[in-house]
Parts: sequence; structure tokens; C-alpha cells
Amino acid sequence: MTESDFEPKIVGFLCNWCSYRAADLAGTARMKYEPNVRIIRVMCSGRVDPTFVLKALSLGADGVMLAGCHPGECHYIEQNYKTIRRFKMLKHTLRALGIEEERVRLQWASAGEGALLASAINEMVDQVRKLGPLHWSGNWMDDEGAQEAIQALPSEHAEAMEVPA
Amino acid sequence: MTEKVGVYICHCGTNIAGPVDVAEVARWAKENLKGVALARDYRFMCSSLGQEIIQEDIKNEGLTRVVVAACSPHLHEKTFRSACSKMGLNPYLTQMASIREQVSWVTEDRAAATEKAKMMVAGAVRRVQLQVELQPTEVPVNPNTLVVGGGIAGIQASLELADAGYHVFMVEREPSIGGHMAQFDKTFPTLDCAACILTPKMSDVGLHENIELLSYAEVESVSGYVGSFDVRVRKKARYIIEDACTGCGICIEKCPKKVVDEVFEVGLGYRKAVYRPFPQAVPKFPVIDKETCIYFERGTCKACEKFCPTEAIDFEQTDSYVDLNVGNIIMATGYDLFDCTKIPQYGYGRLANVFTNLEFERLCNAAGPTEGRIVLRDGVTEPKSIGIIHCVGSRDKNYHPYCSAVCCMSALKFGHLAMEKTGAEVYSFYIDMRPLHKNYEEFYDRLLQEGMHFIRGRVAEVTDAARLPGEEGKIIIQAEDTLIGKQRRIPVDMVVLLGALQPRFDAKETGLKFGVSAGLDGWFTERHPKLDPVATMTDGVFIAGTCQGPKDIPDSVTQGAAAAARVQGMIAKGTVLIEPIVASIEEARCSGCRICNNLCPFNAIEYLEDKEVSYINAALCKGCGTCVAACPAQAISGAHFTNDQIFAEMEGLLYDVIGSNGATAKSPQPVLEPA
Amino acid sequence: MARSEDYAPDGFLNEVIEATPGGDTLVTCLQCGTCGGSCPSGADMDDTPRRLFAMINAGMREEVLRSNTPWYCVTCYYCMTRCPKQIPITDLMYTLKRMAVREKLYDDRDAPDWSSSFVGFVESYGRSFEFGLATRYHLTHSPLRKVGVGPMALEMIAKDRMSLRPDKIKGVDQLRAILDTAKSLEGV
Amino acid sequence: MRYGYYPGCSLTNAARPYEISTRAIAGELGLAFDEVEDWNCCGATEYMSLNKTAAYALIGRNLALAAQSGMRELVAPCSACYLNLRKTDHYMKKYKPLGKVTNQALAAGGLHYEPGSLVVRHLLDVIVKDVGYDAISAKVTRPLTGLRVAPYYGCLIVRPDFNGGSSEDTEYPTHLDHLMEALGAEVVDFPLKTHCCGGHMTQISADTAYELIRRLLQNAAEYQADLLVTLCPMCQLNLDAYQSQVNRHFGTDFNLPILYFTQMIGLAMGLEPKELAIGQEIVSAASALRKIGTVEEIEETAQARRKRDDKSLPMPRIREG
Repeated sequence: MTESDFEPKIVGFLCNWCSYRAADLAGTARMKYEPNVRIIRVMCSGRVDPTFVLKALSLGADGVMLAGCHPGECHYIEQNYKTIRRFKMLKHTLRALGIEEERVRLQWASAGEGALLASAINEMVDQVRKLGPLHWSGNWMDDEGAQEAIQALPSEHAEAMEVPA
Repeated sequence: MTEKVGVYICHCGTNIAGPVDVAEVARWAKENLKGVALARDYRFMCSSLGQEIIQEDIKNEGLTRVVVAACSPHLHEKTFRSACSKMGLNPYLTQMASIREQVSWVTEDRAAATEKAKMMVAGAVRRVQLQVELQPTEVPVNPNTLVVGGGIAGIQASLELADAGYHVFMVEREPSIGGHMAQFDKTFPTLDCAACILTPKMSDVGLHENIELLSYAEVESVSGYVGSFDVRVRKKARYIIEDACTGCGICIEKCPKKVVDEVFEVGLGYRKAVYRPFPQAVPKFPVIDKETCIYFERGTCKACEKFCPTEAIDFEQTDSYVDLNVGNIIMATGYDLFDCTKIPQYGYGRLANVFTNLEFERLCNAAGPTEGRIVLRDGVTEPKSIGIIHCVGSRDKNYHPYCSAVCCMSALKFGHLAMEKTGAEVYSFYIDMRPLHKNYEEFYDRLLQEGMHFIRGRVAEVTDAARLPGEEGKIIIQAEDTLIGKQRRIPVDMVVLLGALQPRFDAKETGLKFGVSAGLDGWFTERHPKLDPVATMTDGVFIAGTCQGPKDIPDSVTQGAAAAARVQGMIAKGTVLIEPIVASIEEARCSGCRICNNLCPFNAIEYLEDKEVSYINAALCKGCGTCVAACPAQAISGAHFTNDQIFAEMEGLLYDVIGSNGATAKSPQPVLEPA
Repeated sequence: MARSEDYAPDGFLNEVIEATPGGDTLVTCLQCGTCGGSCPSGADMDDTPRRLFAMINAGMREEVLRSNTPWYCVTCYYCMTRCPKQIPITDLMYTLKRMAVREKLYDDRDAPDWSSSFVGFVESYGRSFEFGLATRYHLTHSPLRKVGVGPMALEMIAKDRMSLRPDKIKGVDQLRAILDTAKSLEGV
Repeated sequence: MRYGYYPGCSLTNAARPYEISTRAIAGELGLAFDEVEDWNCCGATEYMSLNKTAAYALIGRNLALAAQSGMRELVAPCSACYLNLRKTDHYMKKYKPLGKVTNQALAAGGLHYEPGSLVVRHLLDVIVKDVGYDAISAKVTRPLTGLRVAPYYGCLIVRPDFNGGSSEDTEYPTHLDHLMEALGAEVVDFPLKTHCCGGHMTQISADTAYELIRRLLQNAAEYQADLLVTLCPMCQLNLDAYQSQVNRHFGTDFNLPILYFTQMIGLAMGLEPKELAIGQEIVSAASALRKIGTVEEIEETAQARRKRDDKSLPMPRIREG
């Protein structure tokens, strides 16, 4: 597939209270944006387990967007701070797997920021379009680096979580 | 398991049917998606006719799952859930795909829109088949209510509830209720005196059989959940035996120690070491201020004790604790005034005759330190000219970006009072005049007629450095008169700074204590800014008054009443349904690592020492799912948002890359599938 | 003088924003006048900064660039630190000066000439040269004003506070190379 | 304590007394300065008016040279230089394109500057924070007792406070005040302490500049200051050298000596006026300095008890910091 006609498939995890409402608002305001992002609603960005992201990529998504309330504005008080920590951890894992960091994006969007979310989606789609399709290194099982990264995942993940908010 | 899924594609008139080929989506779903028993498209699914179609199919076709592709679930999820439950289908066995907000309204190209719609339907179809029946749990509601804060909002809420026959516990931090309103002189735009309208309500609270007032007290801790909160209140030692005290005030009279009153008189006046903030205080009992009392300092004096006719003084008194159980909580914790010394160019604290809005209220107030005479810091001289500065710390990215909402009107009020009492020339320096409630604009017009001067320009600096003749000995206000486009210097005798309203210094901790979140600016966050302004994310906890954002007295009263009405609704119903979307721990899998324990801001997770596993109190859980994602052993699952359900939705959304069997060409089957 | 219907908004505004670090905040101006009120030389300005910003918004290019306002900026940064919208006003003034110079749109020559004489010495010696400035600039500009400035200069020399010879750095060539590249990069 | 040192053009000319007095007290205070090799002008307030990129590159060269020679902290006694150096470092970091193009220009001279690799500080900040008031007052042998001093900061040392680097308020700084107190001087609460001295307006529109200078002189006079202490060459030049012009222009008779804070420190530490280049100011400080040493009665500052008939209202408390 050549870059020109490549249309990335991106999975978006949006929190129910801010970002999903931002998507609603973008719609109500008829803001046009790229159709490439397909949205999954979660109650809080804190629900997004980094393995979701890896799973999405392994299933053939070319990128994943996480969106939640701005830090300090979480409807569950402070859970999105945990998202920040997880996201750092996730990027680290992706590096280990040799996946371009630009394929994942953490976006804050409050319920009023439909325009922001729409432009963030467009940005990301362009970015991933440039990167081209995600070529999984065949079967990860053969790739040692990948293996280690995956094995390390839960424990690193736990560490990331143990840091008090 | 084989489910029979019914798929319904809504046209929403042309809203969806225009940009999306709805018939094609329906056809495609029927032909390609596993488990789809039937797929229809209809003009308005939310209409009663649309709902009936679904209900008929459940009856005749024996559907076990329903997917509606229409607008955002935030609009009609409830509608379709109840439509299904009427036919005996558990409401949690339905799923919506938001193909209007997320597809038809935001996508240019029809083909692309139709394609995206298909994928979203596929996601919903996959997901819904893994959804399980859920039952909301029903808990009783304790009819007693806790009101935190005895300002006008808290007072209003308490009286509404008490008059309706419900018991209220009111906790107030200060020795008396009344809040900021008790410090004010007149109230805009009607100019009726604050005390005249407030004190009757205060004494109503004090005397009301249904209100238990805990003044000079603070909430220590809150646990439990809607319907049944356990609250621990700390009553600070008053060193006065309330049951014995008659409030005669002899102790105050005899106390030899006079100190500056930093709270009620905002540093402008004096009080005794044993004091009552103001004469009409409720409750009437005074307080001995340990910090300044001579006896506590030197071990001698006890003048108050000697003269007290009812032996109500008790220097041995200590803080005491009261444990309450309430069904609902109303927070009306109010605001703090901006610290005007943070803007040195306005001279507050350096130039004697620069005052704050609250100080000016006390100067105007007949019960204030000057018996209502508006005078300079020397306490005798009447100002011949007064400058009022708006937006001090408001509408300023360096301090508070928001508008404090009340300043424009207090400026007008101050202008009127000052001209009436002193005949001084009054200048208001404003950015924008915002008199935006009933009869406010009329009040503005009145002040224009009364000859108050209005200069449109944010003040640059207030200085005593005379530059031109006539400035000597005056305070000079320098600003650009933006309507003329020239710099002006106005020499005045007195300056009043309209300091911003800002969140209480301890708002954040308070919020955490009650499970209420605050925005970046520190004000408490309501559940919905327009449609649910007094509820919070924590069921059973409501907010009223300025703790939610700057507002004036009418608005605070409105919110107090609104919160009370919400609580009455809860009480009248008697029970409350708790959303089943909560997390639960599978003991067998829990390694007892306790990582999840401190992740929960609602303290829903506790560690069971005996079993060495963690346990989630469903009633406390708000269902955010953070612990679910954090559990290294995958022992926690979040109802209605299980890993399997989310993975399934993901597979559906990626149907075009995966194909129907759920396997992807790109990678071996699920690498990180939970064991 | 352009007529109102000739004003083309946006174009000019964006130019100004582009040429100023952090200039994008300009669009948030409240027109509150804190800048104009704070400006030490505000009294001598054709337009207060606030008014200038409104004119920029209205696309009044020529009027803005002819205004003496930027040239009366003493770079005290009061406007910038007091601005409730944190607009980098002082930097905007620099931008307007540069535009005015490039488009030769200034009525009073003094300020631009002073700047260019100063810069001239810096570019040839790597250091400023006060005596050179005093002579070159003042001899060409309204000698009247130098009533007393002459004696003052002499006193400075007498007090050993003004050297008659310029101070030249070793790396003048290196410096010129840098400055020339900079200019070409900025497209001037 | 060793620091990189950027004197700037003024200190080699009009502000020589500043340079001389700084050198004179440095040793005593345990400060050692390594001058940046072959530094160039910072462009003052002029270069930016003609070319943006070139202006930042001009300053960038100095930063690059300093960093190259292994300096970590760069001290500038001149407020304009201090601001320009600090601003360039900050903007190169904050506005990436600006940093990029500036380094492209520097590359033409074989130089590169990584923003953030230097900490730019003003001499006053170093003396107040690194040496400290106590250490200084400990060295005072000739207290400035009885000398009424107006501390004058001017603009560019306090404004703008890029990335909140300085602990000083942009409107009401106090370091110089406390420093003068540490030297035993009587410090007046100078309302115009951060107002403008006229800057380059003396060259462009004298009338404008004279008015700004007059304001400062008049206010200092109203506060009966014996002299005005400054920390910026431009301020010193305008207030000192143009004072007679201002008098001529307004028919006033101000006679206010303007000295650098480094000269005051030197005096208090017992150095001879000559060692501190005192005498090179245009408005002679001689008469004012005669006061030094003479012990004045210390005012009875004990808080008098509040009289019964005293109606005055208490002043608000200003919380420190």
C-alpha cells in the first residue's frame, strides 16, 4: 500500500465525562474532521489499561488516542493523573517494541473543547498517515525485546501505579 | 452462546440519513455481523413508534440484545434502555452507536461516513453480545441532612429542609453563622440593609426545632455513601459551657484584652479575647480565643470567670467530637477574598487610605468600627473624593482569569452609599460594566443620574508620588481613559479595591474529604454546568452558593433552595438506586498486593487482613475503572466495562482490518489476552 | 490616508503576530488600557498601545506603522508585566518598529536614526561607541537640542567616563558573519 | 565563588565607576569574576528595533562564548545586558523556531548555544543571595548611619520576570532596600523605585526623558533623600549626567548625587572613595557623604500604647513573601 492512498485506522478511548462530551459537542457544532478515528467510550481515562493500546495495535489499528479531562478537572477527582503515569510507562513499552511513539497520543479535552478534540484528531491522523501502516515485526513471540517488554509490562505498570498521586 | 441481536439504524430525519446510507448500513450489518437476527432502519428511533418497533421485535423475534445506531448515548441511552426493560429485557443488554455526533455531523464524504457507521455498528454488535444483566442496588435514604457552612446559601438550604419537616445538622467553622452577608451593610440593587433581612433568618436557624447547629466546628471526616454518610464533626473548644451560658455578655464587657478582629471586622476593628463576632450572632454564646486570652498566655486573669453569673466559663474544655449519620450533604462553604497585597502597584497595605471592598462594607455598616461613618484611616476625616477600582485579581491571567461577578454591582452600591453619606466625588474605574440581573441595569442608570463618575480603563497604578500640581497629599489613580484614549491621573482621598472572590484556601482538601472535584480555578465542579448545577459527581453530595463559583446573594439563595429541593426529592423517594457500573474483585485471583488500595479517591477499596485480599465496597465505588486497569493480576473487573466487552468493541471497530472471525492477519491471536 | 473600506483585517494582524514571539496572545486583548495607563511616555504617544492594537485588528496598516507610539516605547516592560492577558506588548512594539523601518513609514526620523547609528557602530566594532554616537548622531540631528549636551559630553570625558576611541572586539569578522546570516535568514 | 562575568559596553565607558567599585569589593566579598572572552555589545534597546534574528544572534554570541568556556552562571551588572542575555536564553527555549534560527545564524560563526545551559544573574542578586546581608553587615566598618538613601531599581532588573527566575516582585522589590539597611543607611520607601529613568529617550525625545527624570528627582527630594542608589548604568547616566539639563529645562534646582550600590558597599566596608571611583559622578556626592559616621539619635521605635481617644483604624497586615 503506498503512502498516498493509505488511510490509517485509529482507535480512540474517550472518557465519558469530558472527552466523549467534547466529541458530542464537535458533532452538534457540525465541525468536520477526519473519519479515521473510531471511538470507544470508557468512564474515565484511568480505565485504559496499556494492554488495551497494545491489543488495538496488534489487532491492526495504526494508532491509538487516549482522551480525558484536563488534569485537576477529572470527574473522579484525580484519576487522570494516574493516566499520565501509565501513558509514560506505555511509551516506554512502545519504544521497546520498536513502535513509533507518534502512534499513540494522550489528549486532554474538556466537555467544552469540541474544536480542540477535532483538530487533535486531524493532527494525529496526518501524523499517522505520514508514518504509514504499522508493520508489526511479524510475530512478537519471536522478538526478544518485545517479549521482555511484554513480560515487564504488568510489574512496571504496577510500579507506575504505586507512586502516590 | 448465541444471542439474537436486533440492530436499528436511525435516520434522525436527514441528520443521519443525509450523509450516511442508512439502508446500506442495515443491509451490511444483517449480512456480515455474527449474531444479528434482524437489522432495520427507521426515520426516528427515539419516537414512540420507533420504540414500539423494537418492543415488537423483542416480543415476536425473541431478541436477546438490542443495538441502536443513532445519536449520542448521552441523549437517548435511557430512552432505549427503558423501552427494552418494559419488554422484560434487562436495560444493560442494549448498546448505542453514536453515528450522528460521531459520523453524520462530522464527516464530509458520504462513502467514508457510511463506512465508519458500519464499523461502529459492528463494534456495538460485538460488545452487546458480551454484556450481561445488571441490577442496580437499592439503598434506603436517611432523612437527616448535613449542611456545611452557615452563610446565606447554607442558611437558605437548611431552612427549606427544616420547614419541610426534615432534620438538619448545620456545621459552621466560625463562632457564628451569617457568613460574608453578615458583614455587609446594604445589598444591591434594592439597598435594603443586609442585617435587616439576614438576622431574622439567622435566628430562625438558631431556634428551629429541626435544625441542630454545630457552630465553631469543622467536619473531620466523611465516609459512607448516598443515603448513609457517616460524618465526624470536631467542635472546637469554646471554653464556654453552652448549656449554662445565657449570652448576657458580661464576660465580654469585663475582658481586659482587646485585639484586632482579623475576621469579622477584617482587621479594621477590635474585639475582646472572649468575643462574639457581632451582637446578633447565632448562637449567642461567645468564644474565648486561646491565642490572645491573658489567662492562657500568663496563667492569671480569669476576669470572665469571676463575673460570669452562671459559671459558664470552663478553661479546661477540650475539643469534642460528634458522629452523625446523614443521607445527603449540602456544601455551602463560600469564598475567600483575594489578598490585595499581591498587587503592590495598588498600594494596599502601604498607602493608609487604600481599602478593600470588605473593609469598605464595614466602614459603611452602622454596627461597624466607625458606626457607619465613611472615614479615612485616621478614623475622623471624611474623604472628599473616592476611587473605586474594579477587577482587582479578577479577569487577570496573573491571578484569576474569571470574572468575580459581583464587583460591578458593589461598585455601584458603594458609589451610592459614599455620595449619600459624605457627598464625595466617586470615580469607578472599570473594564466592562456587567449589571446583568433583574433591576441591575436600572441601578446603574440611577448611579449615572446621581453623578457617579465612570472611567473605562483598568487602573495601572495607585501612588502617593505627586507629579502635577494638586496631587500633593493625595492618592493618585493613574489609568488610561480608554474612551478618550488618553492617560489620566485622578487625585483622590480614598481608594476602594474590589478584590476578587476566590475559592476557600482549603477548598481542595475539603473537596477531597467530600469526594467533590474542583476545576483548575479551585471552584467545586457541578455535575452539569447547565442542567445539573447543584449536584456533584458524588451522589448525595450537593453544592450551593459561592463554593461553586462567584455569585451574588440572590443566586446563592437560589442555589441553596435548589439543593434543598434536590435533597427533599431523595428523602421523599426514601430509597436510592446505586448504578451497577462498579468494580469487583475476584478473591481467588487477588494476590493481596494492595496496589489498588490507594488508587481509589472514594476509599471504596479496603484490604481484608483476614483473607489477605482487597475488597471493593460497591456502594462507595463510582465505577471509574482505574483500579480495574491497575490490577496486575487482572483480578478486578468493571461491570459493563469488562476487558472482554472492550476488546470485543475494539474488534468490531476494526472489522475492516480483522475480518469477521476476529483474527487479524497482522499478529498472532491475542497476545495480552487476560488469563 | 486609507479609507475605512480599504482596511483589510487579518492580513496585517497575522503579520504582526507572526513576527512576534508569543504574539498570538494579541487576539485576546481586552482593550482594558492597563498598557496605556502604565506607559511612562504615554502622554507623548499618538495612540496608546491599546488603541494601536484595535487599529491592528481593524487592519489600519499605514496609520499603525506611521504612529509614533512604538518609537516612544522606553522598554520599561510595565505594560507587559501588568497586562491581564499576558500579551508581550514590548515585543510587539519592537515588531512595529521593524515593520515601519522596512516600509519607510515613520514621520519623525530621530528614533530610527538613533537606532541605526547605534547599530552601525556595533556592527563595525562589536561594541557600542558613545562618543561616536554623541558626535555622529547629534551633529546630524537638531543641534539646538545640544545646548548643554556638548558641555555634558566634555564633562563626561573629563570624568574619564567617555573614551574617544572605539573599543573593537577581536572577532568582528565572526560577528559580522553571524549577523549577515541572521539577516538573510529573516529575509532582510 | 567564581562566576562568568559580562561587563557590557557601559561599564567600559560611562559606567566605569560601576566596574571599578565592583572589582574593588569583589575580593572582600569572596567573589571571583571570569570575564567572557571577546564579548560583544548586547544591542541595548536598539538592535531589536531593526532586526529580530540578528538581535538575538548578537546576544547569542555572548551566551555561546560564555557556555563554550565552561561557565555555568553568567553575571551582568548592567540591567539592560542582564535582561537581554536572560531574555534570549529564555526565548530560545520557549519559542523553538526562534532558538533554531538563532543557532543557524550562530553556526555561521562556528558557534552554538544550547538554551538553559547558562543561568544569567544580575550582580545585585549574586551579592544579596550568595554573599548575604549578614555576611555583608559583618564587614561593615563605616556604617552609613544617618544617610538617607533612596533605593532605585529601575525597570530591567525586575521586569519582566522571565520564568519566575527572580524572587523579587516586579513592582515592589526589596533586595536593594535591605542591602542598604544592612550597610546602616536610612532607607526611604521610594515609591518610584521601579519607574523608568527615560532610557534612550534622552537621545530621541529629550523633553520626554527630562520629564521622566524630573519625576524621580522630585519624588526623591520630597522624601528628603541625601542620595539615590542605583544598579543600572543607564539609570545612573540619565539621572546624573542629565540632572543639570533637567534643572535648566524645568527651572528646578535638584542636586541629588547618584551612586552605584557597589560604591555604597565599598564605602561601608571602609574603602576610600577614590578606590571606588567616587568623584567621577557629575553631581558630586561629597557633601552628602560627609554625613557618614556621624551617629544620629535612633528614633524611639517602641510601639506606643493606643490612647483612649485614638480613633484611628489599624493598618492591614502584609504577609511576607
